[in-house]
Amino acid sequence: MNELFILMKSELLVTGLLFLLLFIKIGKGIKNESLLLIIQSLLLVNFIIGFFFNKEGNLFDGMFNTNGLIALQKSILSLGVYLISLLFADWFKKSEHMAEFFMLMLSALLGMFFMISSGNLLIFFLSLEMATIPVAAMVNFDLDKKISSEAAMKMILSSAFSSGILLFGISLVYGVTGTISFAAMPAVLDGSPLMILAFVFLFTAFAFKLSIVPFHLWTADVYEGAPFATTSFLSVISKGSVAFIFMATLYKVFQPMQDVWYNMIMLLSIVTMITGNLFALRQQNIKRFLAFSSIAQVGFILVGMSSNSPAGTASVVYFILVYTFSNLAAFGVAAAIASQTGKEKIDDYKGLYQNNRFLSWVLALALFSLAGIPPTAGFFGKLFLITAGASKGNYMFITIAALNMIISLFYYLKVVRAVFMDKNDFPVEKITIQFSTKLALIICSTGIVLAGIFSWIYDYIQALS
Amino acid sequence: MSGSTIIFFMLAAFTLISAVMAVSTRHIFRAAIFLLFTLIGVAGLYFWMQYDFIAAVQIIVYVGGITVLIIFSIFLTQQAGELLPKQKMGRQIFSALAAFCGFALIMLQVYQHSFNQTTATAIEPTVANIGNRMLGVNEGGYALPFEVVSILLLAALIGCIVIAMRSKPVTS
Amino acid sequence: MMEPGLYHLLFISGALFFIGVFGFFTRRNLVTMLMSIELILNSVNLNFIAFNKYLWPDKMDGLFFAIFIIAIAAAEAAVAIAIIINLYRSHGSIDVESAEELKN
Amino acid sequence: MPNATYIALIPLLPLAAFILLGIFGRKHFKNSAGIIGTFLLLVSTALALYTAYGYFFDYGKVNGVYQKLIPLQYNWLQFSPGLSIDIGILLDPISVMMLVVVTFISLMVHIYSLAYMKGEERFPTYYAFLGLFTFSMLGLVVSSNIFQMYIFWELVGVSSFLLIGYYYDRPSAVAACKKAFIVTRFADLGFLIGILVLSFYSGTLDFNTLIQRLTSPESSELKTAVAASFLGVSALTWGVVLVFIGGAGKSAMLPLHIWLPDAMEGPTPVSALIHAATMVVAGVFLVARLFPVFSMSAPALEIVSYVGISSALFAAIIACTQTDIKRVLAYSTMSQIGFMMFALGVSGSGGENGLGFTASMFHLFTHAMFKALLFLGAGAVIHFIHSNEMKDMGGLRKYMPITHITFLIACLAIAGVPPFAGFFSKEEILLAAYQHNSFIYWIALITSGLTAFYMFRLYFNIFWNKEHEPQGEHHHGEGGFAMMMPLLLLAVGAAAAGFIPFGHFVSSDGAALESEFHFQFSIAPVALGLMGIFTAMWLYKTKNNKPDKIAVSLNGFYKAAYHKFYFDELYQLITKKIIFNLIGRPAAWIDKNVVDGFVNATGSTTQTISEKIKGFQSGKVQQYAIYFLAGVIALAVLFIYVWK
Repeated sequence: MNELFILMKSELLVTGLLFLLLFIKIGKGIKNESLLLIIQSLLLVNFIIGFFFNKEGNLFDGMFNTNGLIALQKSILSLGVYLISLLFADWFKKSEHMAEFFMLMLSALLGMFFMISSGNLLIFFLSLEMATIPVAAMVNFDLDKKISSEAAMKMILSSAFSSGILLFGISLVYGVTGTISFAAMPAVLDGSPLMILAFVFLFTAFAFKLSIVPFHLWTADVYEGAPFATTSFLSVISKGSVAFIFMATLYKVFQPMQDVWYNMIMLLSIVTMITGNLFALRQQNIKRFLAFSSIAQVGFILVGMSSNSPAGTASVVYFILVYTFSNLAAFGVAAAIASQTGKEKIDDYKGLYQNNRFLSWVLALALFSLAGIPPTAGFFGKLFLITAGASKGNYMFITIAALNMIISLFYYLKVVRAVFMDKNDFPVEKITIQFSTKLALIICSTGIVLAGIFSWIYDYIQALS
Repeated sequence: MSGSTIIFFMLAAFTLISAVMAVSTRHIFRAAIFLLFTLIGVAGLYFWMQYDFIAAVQIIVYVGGITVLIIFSIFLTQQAGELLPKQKMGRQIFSALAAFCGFALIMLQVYQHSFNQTTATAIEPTVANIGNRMLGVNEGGYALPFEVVSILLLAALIGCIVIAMRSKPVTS
Repeated sequence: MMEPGLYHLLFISGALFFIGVFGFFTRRNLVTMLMSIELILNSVNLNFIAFNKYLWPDKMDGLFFAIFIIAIAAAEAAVAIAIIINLYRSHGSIDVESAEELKN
Repeated sequence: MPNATYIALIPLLPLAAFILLGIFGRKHFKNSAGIIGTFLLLVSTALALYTAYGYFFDYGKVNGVYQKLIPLQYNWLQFSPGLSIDIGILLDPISVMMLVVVTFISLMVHIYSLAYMKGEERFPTYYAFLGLFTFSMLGLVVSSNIFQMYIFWELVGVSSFLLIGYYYDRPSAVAACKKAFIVTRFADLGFLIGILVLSFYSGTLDFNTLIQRLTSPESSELKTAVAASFLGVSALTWGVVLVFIGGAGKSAMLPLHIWLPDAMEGPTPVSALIHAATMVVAGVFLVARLFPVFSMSAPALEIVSYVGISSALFAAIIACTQTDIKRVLAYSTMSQIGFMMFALGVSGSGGENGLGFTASMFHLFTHAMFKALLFLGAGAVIHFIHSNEMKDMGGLRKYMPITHITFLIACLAIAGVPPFAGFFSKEEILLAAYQHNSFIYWIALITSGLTAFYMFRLYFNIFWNKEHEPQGEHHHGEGGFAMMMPLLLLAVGAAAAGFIPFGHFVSSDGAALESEFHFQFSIAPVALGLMGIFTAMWLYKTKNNKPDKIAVSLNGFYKAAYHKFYFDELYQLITKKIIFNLIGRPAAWIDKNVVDGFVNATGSTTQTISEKIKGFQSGKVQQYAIYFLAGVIALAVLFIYVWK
């Protein structure tokens, strides 16, 4: 029994937090400000505990697995959630249902934890739903905005459709192999056409959650309509967690079918990068812009994932860590501007530098990192992905990926240019930033700079993978 | 042809025809009722396979829960007697084509596949067996998913309450 | 005609699945779209039970999967209906084409 | 052994300047930023000279051969047991020479800018960027690991981007820095893939190991790299050619040179730094660094030499026609870098064969001196006249005597008149070309005659020609001591650097190379050079209409050259043609005259395509689901039936 508490410590802790919040909410009488402070400190504790008492093992007849790498992945997600709680303080304090928002976010996080640890298709499916359904509700949290409910509708319907396809795939896998356990599966995968069909069905559920083209169409609409806190949760935490389990599934469970999935990933990675870039070029709304840029980033993650090696695992985990910092910083700046001025258009960002030096620099740093310009960590992240992908010797693929990296420069630089160089008669006025937001932006910027320079971070990830 | 076979084909026909009606009728109430019939038909198929427990769950949760929920939401959002809007013809044809292609592909693969089969002794799907496994933590136990689902339902509940409980009027 | 068995059930579930998919593509009312989703989930359940009965009766994985799918379907339907009702209140309609503001 | 701390301080001091001035400059060092930056660089220069002295005269030479020393190595990222990215310092003759060149030129620029940039609003930022630029270049030259070099290579790109775009309120400066950045990044992509290919076959990223594994005839790595082929060319050749593309981009070789002339938008001292010692020579340095590997692949060397010679000739012809003095100098840089490149291309490795290598490095060294001098001199002239155009100048010899004399020395040096520095290095290059490939030799000879002509055209137009008419405004003279001192120091260098027995220090295999003088051999280049000078004198010394007449009689050719051989236009034409066929809407494109055609056209193509495909994102959730299902079916069919 003791082992259960150690192996499932993150899950139990998050569940505990969830119920604590529930009781606080029922008890009432706490102001948003103090409640937010409590939540932030609890999330920090949650993040820190992720680094202690890590042990390898499994529970419930292999339904639940954990090891050092999985614990690290959970820590990255916890860090992201902690940063979100800091970044959007302004919006949280105004929100009527802050406690509920965090409850939903924590249950989604719990779902992601179970998903990363899952050792069986059933628990995987349940936790995937658990990481989706509360998020759909979170999308609807700008209750007095029409686009918010439209986005929530699109999200819940698309994801329900996608789970339908996923379930059909799982049922076929079950029919062909007779097992739903990840551990038993590689031995019984036969690579028959029906199995490939089932695999494609299964694959598209991951593709849907990761916004791989052509399963990405919901992404931009939902990102635009959702509140910033939800958007950043979706684009960072949700994507990260699915990328982790996707990689684990491909490498461990579908290892015997690697020829099939390598080609599939290569094809979709190319399509995804190109489409993401093309759409990002023409966006005016900052959220849509970041949505498409994150689609292009996912194309890159697939490059590293295609390598099917420990180096691939390490590069993907490292990239997601860097991506967490960069994307959250970008969303944080955009949210700070939007919450005080209501401006979400890139044209409105012209001349931002005149009145908001700090925000401009953080945004520039984040965008440079997303564009993969050295010496930011984003450069190293992309570099490791490419190096890992190149180990397969498919240089055509790598060249296309690298070319896309350059195309992406166009639109990232476009925003940076708007911020620093373009003239604007009515630039965004001086924005007062909440202390906690500032703290989170500083953490993100530091992360962007230091994660590239401190080689031990990558070494640590590599040692685990 | 044995009686069991006849029952099977009747159930199958009943289910599929109701399903087709449920997605094609332009009266929303009729659609809901046909959905109900489909669900009952599926429950009938479970009975036919002698999976009584799942058939019962199907009837209780689906027929008693989800369909009622759907009918309630129809009450809340629809003026009675109004016909559902028609979809564009192009979309209808294209959708039918896509669905048919998918169906053909799957059936082709399924019929070409020779499924493996277990040789071990079967476990009877009795309520006792199901109950023991549902809360078991050892091999073949499903305690963990059970707990996960319970938290998921809690989260769904919270989400529903917040969204449905809106106080301020919509601004834009 | 032979004794009904696995392949017949798979045919029914496949047909049910794509009837649901067709409904999801063509129905403009959000509630009816949700009904189509329920059809899809039911077809999957049928698959699981059929596989469990005819191929792998030694364990009850398929059966339990079906039970949990029903639970998930309920949760999903509840949240979806909450969202639809909220959409109805803000848009005054539950036609899917009334909510197409987010695009491009 | 050398002391690693001193050597590490050479790049780190400019970095310190960058950090100090970048963070605190605007508040605390508003006026003293220049002094601080210059002082730190002075220390760094002293250390570089000390290191060079130690290396060349004390510990560097063992049994008559200069060793490759690694005084510092820090294991930074370990990919796998054999493959790691290290941060280290590699000392060999070329890196030590580059240390001296970079610090010295940068110091001159620092001192010069004290006066030149005085009163600029972002003065501390300017010095911070200069520090970063110097740091990146120094880090590049001492890199012990090909990957470390790549990182610094990118940093050089970023810092040049910052410096070229220093006047960020000028739209042309913004366009220029964007162009420079994006064009060089396209080239860097080649470098990166080249690194991946080379490291894949050699299994290492460390320069010494990589060179050793890919050059010793019995190594298995070399055999696999030569045996593996792609499109009929061996992997080794692919690797080095891709690396060369990176070098060609930074060094502005044909056809990746389009960024260089526009890069003049930066402050003039920055141009001096970019052209003389840092960015553009990085490409030459890269080829020189990997030269042993290049010399294993004959086709690669051939590419290097032909790209080099064609850039040299092409740029020299264009330079004859430009009227903006900074542009003339920019094209002359491109031409001279072309000389260095083809000198490497015609060289062999080891012993007497390595003459081209030595000559190339020698030319890099002397060129740094006189090119920095030319740019700083031009800066003084521009400072005085407030214009870049030749037509606004003339008769300045009386008003700016020091600038005049130093500029003349630099012109004589670049024209290859004995006994100035350029004569010696150019002669070695020509000799190497003569021994190897007579076709290249003849072209190079013609180019060196052209060089003399366009340089003296510049010289006479600035300092002679018509009389200068002071326009009433008060003249601040030539600029103070801070501006003249670098000119004088560099003039000494440009005059005397040729007498250094360069072959004793730098050669392809570390052993001393005796350079011989062939009196008869130098007759032809010197005569051609003098001929160029006298032609320029005849045409431009006094105001007359001879040039116009010639221009008229050579109308077509002159015009073509004036428009840079329609190169930008060609780029546009090609891209437009492609877009044509793709989209089929020709009319809208034809009259749109975009200056930086290639970059913009690519941008607008993607823009157009992205406009076309927006229909996918229709906002209709059912349509999304249809695409979803279509994707599922397509993937399934593809992988079940087609792509097994």
